[in-house]
Amino acid sequence: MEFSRLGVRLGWKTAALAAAGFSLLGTVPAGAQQAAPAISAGDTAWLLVSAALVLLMTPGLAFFYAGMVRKKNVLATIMQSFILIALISVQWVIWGYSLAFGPGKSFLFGGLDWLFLKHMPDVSPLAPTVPHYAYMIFQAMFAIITPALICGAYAERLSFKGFVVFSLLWATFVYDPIAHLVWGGGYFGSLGALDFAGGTVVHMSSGYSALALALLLGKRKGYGRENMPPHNLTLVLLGASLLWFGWFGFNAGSACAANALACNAFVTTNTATAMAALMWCAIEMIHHGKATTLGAASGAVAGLVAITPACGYVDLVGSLWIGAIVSLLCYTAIQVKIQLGYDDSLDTFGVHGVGGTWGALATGIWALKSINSAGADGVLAGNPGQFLVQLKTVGFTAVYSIALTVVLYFLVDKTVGMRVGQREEELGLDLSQHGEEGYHI
Amino acid sequence: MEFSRLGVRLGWKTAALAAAGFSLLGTVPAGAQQAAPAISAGDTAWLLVSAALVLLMTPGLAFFYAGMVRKKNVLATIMQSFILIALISVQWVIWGYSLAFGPGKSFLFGGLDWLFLKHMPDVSPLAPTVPHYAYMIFQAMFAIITPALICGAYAERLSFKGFVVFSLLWATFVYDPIAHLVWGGGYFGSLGALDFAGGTVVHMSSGYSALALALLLGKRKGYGRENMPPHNLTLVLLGASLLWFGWFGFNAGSACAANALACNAFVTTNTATAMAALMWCAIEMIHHGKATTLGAASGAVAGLVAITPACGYVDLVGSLWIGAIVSLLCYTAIQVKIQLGYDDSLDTFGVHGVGGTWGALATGIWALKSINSAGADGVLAGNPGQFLVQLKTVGFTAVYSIALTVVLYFLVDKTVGMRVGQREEELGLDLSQHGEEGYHI
Amino acid sequence: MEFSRLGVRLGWKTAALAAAGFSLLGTVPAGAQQAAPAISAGDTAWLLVSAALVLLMTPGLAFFYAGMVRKKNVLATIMQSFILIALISVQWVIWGYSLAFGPGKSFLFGGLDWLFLKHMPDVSPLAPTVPHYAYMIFQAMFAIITPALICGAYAERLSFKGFVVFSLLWATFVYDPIAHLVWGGGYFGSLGALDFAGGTVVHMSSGYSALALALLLGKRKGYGRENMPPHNLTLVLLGASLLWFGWFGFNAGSACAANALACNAFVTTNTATAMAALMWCAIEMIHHGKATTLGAASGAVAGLVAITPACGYVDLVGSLWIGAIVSLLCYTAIQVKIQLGYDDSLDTFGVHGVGGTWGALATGIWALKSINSAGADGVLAGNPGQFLVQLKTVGFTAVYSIALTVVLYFLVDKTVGMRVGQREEELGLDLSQHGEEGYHI
Amino acid sequence: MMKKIEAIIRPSALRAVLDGLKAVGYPGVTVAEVQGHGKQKGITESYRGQSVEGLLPKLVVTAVVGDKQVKKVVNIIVKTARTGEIGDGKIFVSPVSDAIRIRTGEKGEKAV
Amino acid sequence: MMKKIEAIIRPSALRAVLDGLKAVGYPGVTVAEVQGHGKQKGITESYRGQSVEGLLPKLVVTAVVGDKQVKKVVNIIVKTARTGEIGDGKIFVSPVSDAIRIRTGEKGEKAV
Amino acid sequence: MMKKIEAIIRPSALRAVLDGLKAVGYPGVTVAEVQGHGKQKGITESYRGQSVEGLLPKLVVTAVVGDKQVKKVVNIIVKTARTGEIGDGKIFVSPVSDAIRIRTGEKGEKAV
Ligand SMILES: Nc1ncnc2c1ncn2[C@@H]1O[C@H](COP(=O)(O)OP(=O)(O)O)[C@@H](O)[C@H]1O
Ligand SMILES: Nc1ncnc2c1ncn2[C@@H]1O[C@H](COP(=O)(O)OP(=O)(O)O)[C@@H](O)[C@H]1O
Ligand SMILES: Nc1ncnc2c1ncn2[C@@H]1O[C@H](COP(=O)(O)OP(=O)(O)O)[C@@H](O)[C@H]1O
Repeated sequence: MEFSRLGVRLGWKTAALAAAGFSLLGTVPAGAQQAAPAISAGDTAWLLVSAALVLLMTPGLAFFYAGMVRKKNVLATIMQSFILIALISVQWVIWGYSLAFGPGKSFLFGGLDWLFLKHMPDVSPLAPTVPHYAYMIFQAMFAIITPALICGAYAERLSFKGFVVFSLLWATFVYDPIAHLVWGGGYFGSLGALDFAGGTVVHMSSGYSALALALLLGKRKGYGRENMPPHNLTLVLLGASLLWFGWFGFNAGSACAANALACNAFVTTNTATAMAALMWCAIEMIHHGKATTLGAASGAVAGLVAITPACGYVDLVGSLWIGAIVSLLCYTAIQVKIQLGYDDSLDTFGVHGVGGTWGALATGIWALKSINSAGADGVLAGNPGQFLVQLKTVGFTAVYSIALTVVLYFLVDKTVGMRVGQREEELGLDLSQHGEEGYHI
Repeated sequence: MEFSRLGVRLGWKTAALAAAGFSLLGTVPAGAQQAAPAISAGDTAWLLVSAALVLLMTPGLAFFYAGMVRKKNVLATIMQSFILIALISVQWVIWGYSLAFGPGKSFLFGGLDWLFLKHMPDVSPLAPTVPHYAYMIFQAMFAIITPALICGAYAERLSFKGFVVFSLLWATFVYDPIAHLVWGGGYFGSLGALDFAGGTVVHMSSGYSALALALLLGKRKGYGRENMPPHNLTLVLLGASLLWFGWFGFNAGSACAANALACNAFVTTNTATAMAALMWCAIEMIHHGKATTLGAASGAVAGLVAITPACGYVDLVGSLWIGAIVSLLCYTAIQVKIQLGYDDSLDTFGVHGVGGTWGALATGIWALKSINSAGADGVLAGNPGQFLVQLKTVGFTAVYSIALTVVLYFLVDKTVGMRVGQREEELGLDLSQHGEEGYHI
Repeated sequence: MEFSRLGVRLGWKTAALAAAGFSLLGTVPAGAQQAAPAISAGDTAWLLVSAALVLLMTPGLAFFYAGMVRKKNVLATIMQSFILIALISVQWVIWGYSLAFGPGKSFLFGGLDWLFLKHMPDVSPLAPTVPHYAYMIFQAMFAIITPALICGAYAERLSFKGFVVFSLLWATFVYDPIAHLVWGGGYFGSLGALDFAGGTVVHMSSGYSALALALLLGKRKGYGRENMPPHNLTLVLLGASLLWFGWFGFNAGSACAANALACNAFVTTNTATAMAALMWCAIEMIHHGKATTLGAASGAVAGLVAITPACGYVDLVGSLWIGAIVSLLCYTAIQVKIQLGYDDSLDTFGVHGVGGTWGALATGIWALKSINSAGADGVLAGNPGQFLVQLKTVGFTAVYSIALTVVLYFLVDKTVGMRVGQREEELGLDLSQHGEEGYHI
Repeated sequence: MMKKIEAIIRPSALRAVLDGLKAVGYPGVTVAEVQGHGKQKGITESYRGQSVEGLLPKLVVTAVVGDKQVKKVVNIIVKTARTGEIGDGKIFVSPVSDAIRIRTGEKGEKAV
Repeated sequence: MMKKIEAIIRPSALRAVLDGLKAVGYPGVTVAEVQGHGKQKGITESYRGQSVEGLLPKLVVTAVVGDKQVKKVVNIIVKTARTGEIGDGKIFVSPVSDAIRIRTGEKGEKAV
Repeated sequence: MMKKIEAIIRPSALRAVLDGLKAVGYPGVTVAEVQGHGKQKGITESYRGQSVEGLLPKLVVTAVVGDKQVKKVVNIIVKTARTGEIGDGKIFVSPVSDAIRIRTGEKGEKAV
């Protein structure tokens, strides 16, 4: 258990040294009873399955989002997620993994030593009991879904070309650096920031970028005047179900081993998610008199988001609180959005931005060293300092994501163009961007 | 292999003692070659994956059922399953697991020692090679899907509030006790009742409760006069496919280890399911001249139900028979229902009640100690006594489930109300209960 | 790693001998550090999960295909895949596995010793660290999906009865022999043909049979005159997503162990798939000005097909090339089909035939012994001989599949009949073959 | 001369209406799914707190019949589709100047 | 004056009908999915042994044209939609009193 | 006497048209999903390189009103559905000889 997120606690370089030490000197870090941990088939099986589960989350997200848009944009919405699986899979093995996790001294990037996965050691110190390829491909799936999350903010109005170029740049200049800083041996990791499976790296980075994009792009044509109800809620529920299923790989897989820590992450993930779904429904009951299916699904996703950074550091009770509170925060954020009138179409900021922020801070509140000795205690266990570390990471992630998104937006908008024309938007992206229709007579 | 369902054979207390003995005294039970089994990463990986697979079954069930109802009830039907994931996930970690598997002396319940999962030993004697949390969360998924199965009986006419209250009570007063009695160290477990993955605990309990509810609630408005064909059979087939997929976790996961017993359960599960699907189609061919897609899916689910209690005790040939016969029984039961004219809308009793009963009895016929040394021989291996044990368990489960369901029905009906009003039913539950529609222009 | 596809390299009999040697004589093959490898829980967990993943591919294929047909044939198309899961699951345990992998001396078949899985050793030399049942059921899933792939060629016009009889014969007389020849200890395996997860056995056999059937059956009524756009592309994308997800079990599972080779297969699979999806979109952009969602999905499937035989033998760079080129070949093949005017309705030949051939040959180009010591070097590593071996296997598979398909076609056509009547085709197979409709008001 | 009878009914009334028509010898009907709004207000739906006014699902059953049969057909529909609650729907009758059976080319009343 | 031509056709005939109409200069059409029942009986479906009488899927192609064009348009539809088998469908012609082009507000025959 | 007003509009105009009608007291409407083709050509779609000419999704809003209200209703629809771009759609007005409220059996103009 102690090895799983070692890098997070000790910084990548220390961890690398320690790992090297295993084989060269035979020294053992505190808490380890054995020399260099051998490759474990059980851990490898778990990490490969987890990688497959996380891969499935992106189509899950595609359906979750696609069900919410109007019929004329169903394919374009699916396509945004689907093509990102392809695009980032290639980006990651060519340069992304090297930038995020490769060795190097720069602040933002790991370096270019591992381009095309060359020169990689057989095992990563961040996952010492599995082949390096397993850890690399597991991380690839995180790199894929993160830009896909943003799709919710610009749904129904982004040009396909603009989307592709923007996403590639965003993955390289926003995701890879933040992953490096928190997980890959960078500053926030060394600082002791706790982010078990991506509250800041995944959900805040995408959530705050989504907010910036929603504001920069402006509202959808007809927003506020037309009805824009979800065109197919069975698709939304299918997506939410695949997300819940896949998220076990995301969170419990982040233990990088099939051990007690993974089990803890699995249980806290499920509990917070359940609690958040119940809370969202309860809030709706009070607010509107009726609990909705979309609300249950939204609450579940909010719960999954919030527990993501915390799942390997908090206990059951922590997960109940984190789940209960996140729905209150996200639901409120969405109502505020409706008041303010900006168009974060499918609430990427409202759910991932707000939920990710809450999760990252909540980790600083409920974390327990007794759950994860490689972690730290949080406020409730008498360590308020951890909350400050979390706050720093949260602040940096928000500011960096927004700033870079603004830059990239203008860059892409001036070159290939970001938003489609009025007629294309009216026609729908399926026809205008892809020359297809979702459903035929 | 011998450890996996140890508790079932020896009773929980004996197993606990034995397990304690492993570490304290170093004694070994017959058949075990080693001292206290260590946590195995391979087994843990398998159980966590199985838990995730079983989780996915509940959305699978949601789609299976939702495709069968009329369009105006599609969301409400999905919601019933989906919200149960949330509701029972929370119920289980707070009190359900403790009631079902906790230590205690009462007949129906394990006790309250493990409320909020406190005071649990690190490892359960029922799954000695994985962390206790893994076994607990695996069992949680069973507790979730069981009340969800009942949804088929009251589809298209139950009030959401009534449903939530009823389900929570049912989980606590029907599921938890039966799980305790059969698996958690209770009477039928000690008696030697064989139920590998839930023929009585899951399928009979839900199936007989479904029958009671169908009779108590009465027919859907228009039943018999209106056509009520499945509104979307692709959804039904999606659901059936996810069920088949997830059921490998349900059944083979119940070995609680990635061992030869799990492989046996996997193979018998697949074989019985396949055989049942073929048989259902064959019966339809004879009866109507055409095999249907809904029939193939229904047969597959019937096969999955029937093999559930047996999969870890019978061999390949047993599974072929169990699968072949279950379709005959369930198909007949459904035709009888049509004759009798009561409205078990989506045939929860016809499939889970009848199939579960058959599976439980068939286990007493085809069980082989050579497949599972912790099990017993059945009638065909010369041990008719086992059939009597099965019969007792079957009888108790049916009577207890029906009796408690009747009580809970009246309790909830008099307080929050069970059935929606005529207008709400006509309007559809999606609009009347949730203020949503599944599909929009 | 060295054991995983041992049989492929050494021929089944040698492998069996070697495996026997482990326990009898204690001898060790080069590269193995230990005596008879014990059953590994980690490897077993991985193979069981992989089997479940591959099972899910067949429903995935069902939705992929069903979304592409017209509404009136949606169920029949799903049914073809779904009922094959049932049919071949039973065929495989009764005689299929024995024919393909059983011991025996005939050229085409393994023999009948393992009918009903009797007399099987506890462990297969082809997967020495897992129970034999795990390997058997993993292979069953391959036997299921292969005939299901052919459905794309005869979609919307085959009679259900003809389909069932043809498929059963095809599985027995085409699939089982080819599996035997390449994997089960037969001629091409001994020759050193490399087919990690089924480029020839699965994709070429089905692809070339599909071509033959498309020509023998003739065009769909109205083909060329009517529009026949995909009736529901969300279903197609759901199918493609499940295929991508499940294919990790197909390819990485074929390592039969959770080891570094499995990780390599996982990564090359994902990379080639991603590359192929991108390439297909790029080609469409150039050809039509727009990338389509169907194109991205088709490219992904083409990539999955092409990397299948290669994934455990080539490195990352090889996978990038294999993926990039396959889309070019398949896209061209489909355009040629449109020109020639025959009706391979959903392009089984265009994708699986062409892509499978390319993958098998590409394996002979990019294979590296450094990736898999049980494999061989390919052309680029200075071993052009391997290409010839691949060519022989490819040639045999194509010719054998076509020849047997022609024979079986006439056999079935003269007896039960293959193609439905004109009126039934006009009415749609859902109503005419199954008496059902996919969607109801 | 002929008339087109378009009955906007509740989905749940379809079977009864069709059976009623068939019983008196008018099997020729065309049914379409529509949504509507009348005295029976649509219901307010809510998606993440954003309200949407929904229409209610209805079916339109269309039958073209000879002038003399109009009354009979309308009566049957009224009888089979009525529940007495708001939302039962409307029947509109409108003139049809010609009818052609595509299969045979027959025209006029014998084509319906 | 204008007429509304509503052709209930087999889904498989759509392309041919549309192409036929376009070839003679009538691109303005509206197509709706419906289900129907005529001489061609619906088929009996069966779900878990429970029988349901199904309707058959059809399309309604609607074109509003000037009175003088009615014959030509009807003939084209008959020609392109006919297979000669039961189920080919019907064409109904009915009077239209006015037509308005929303974009320009133009009225009457020049609006169609 | 009554008229049937059938407005073929863009899906995006639905809310505005319905609100417009309601504001002046015509809540009774029926909406159907259709596809169409007019001055605004359908777009060419491409599936694996095979081209298909697509129709564009439209909605038909049908309201039956008394003769005297026709002008007013048409004007409201024109106003609320117009964007000025090709594809705004058409309104067709046709005679209705009778209307029946199923719930009450009322006939004629008071039934609409
Ligand atoms: N004037 C109208 N024009 C077109 N459709 C109408 C009109 N009035 C009612 N409808 C249709 O009839 C349906 C039922 O109308 P409603 O007024 O609820 O019935 P009731 O006669 O019971 O008051 C509506 O949903 C709508 O589709
Ligand atoms: N009198 C009618 N009123 C409305 N629709 C009709 C009528 N008669 C036929 N139809 C429609 O036309 C379709 C084809 O009719 P059918 O009688 O099968 O054709 P055929 O002219 O070949 O006998 C039916 O499915 C139905 O939708
Ligand atoms: N003559 C017609 N008959 C039936 N429907 C028509 C006719 N002309 C147009 N339509 C319908 O109106 C829609 C809009 O027509 P279009 O010509 O694009 O509008 P406009 O040119 O007035 O902006 C079409 O998609 C079609 O559904």
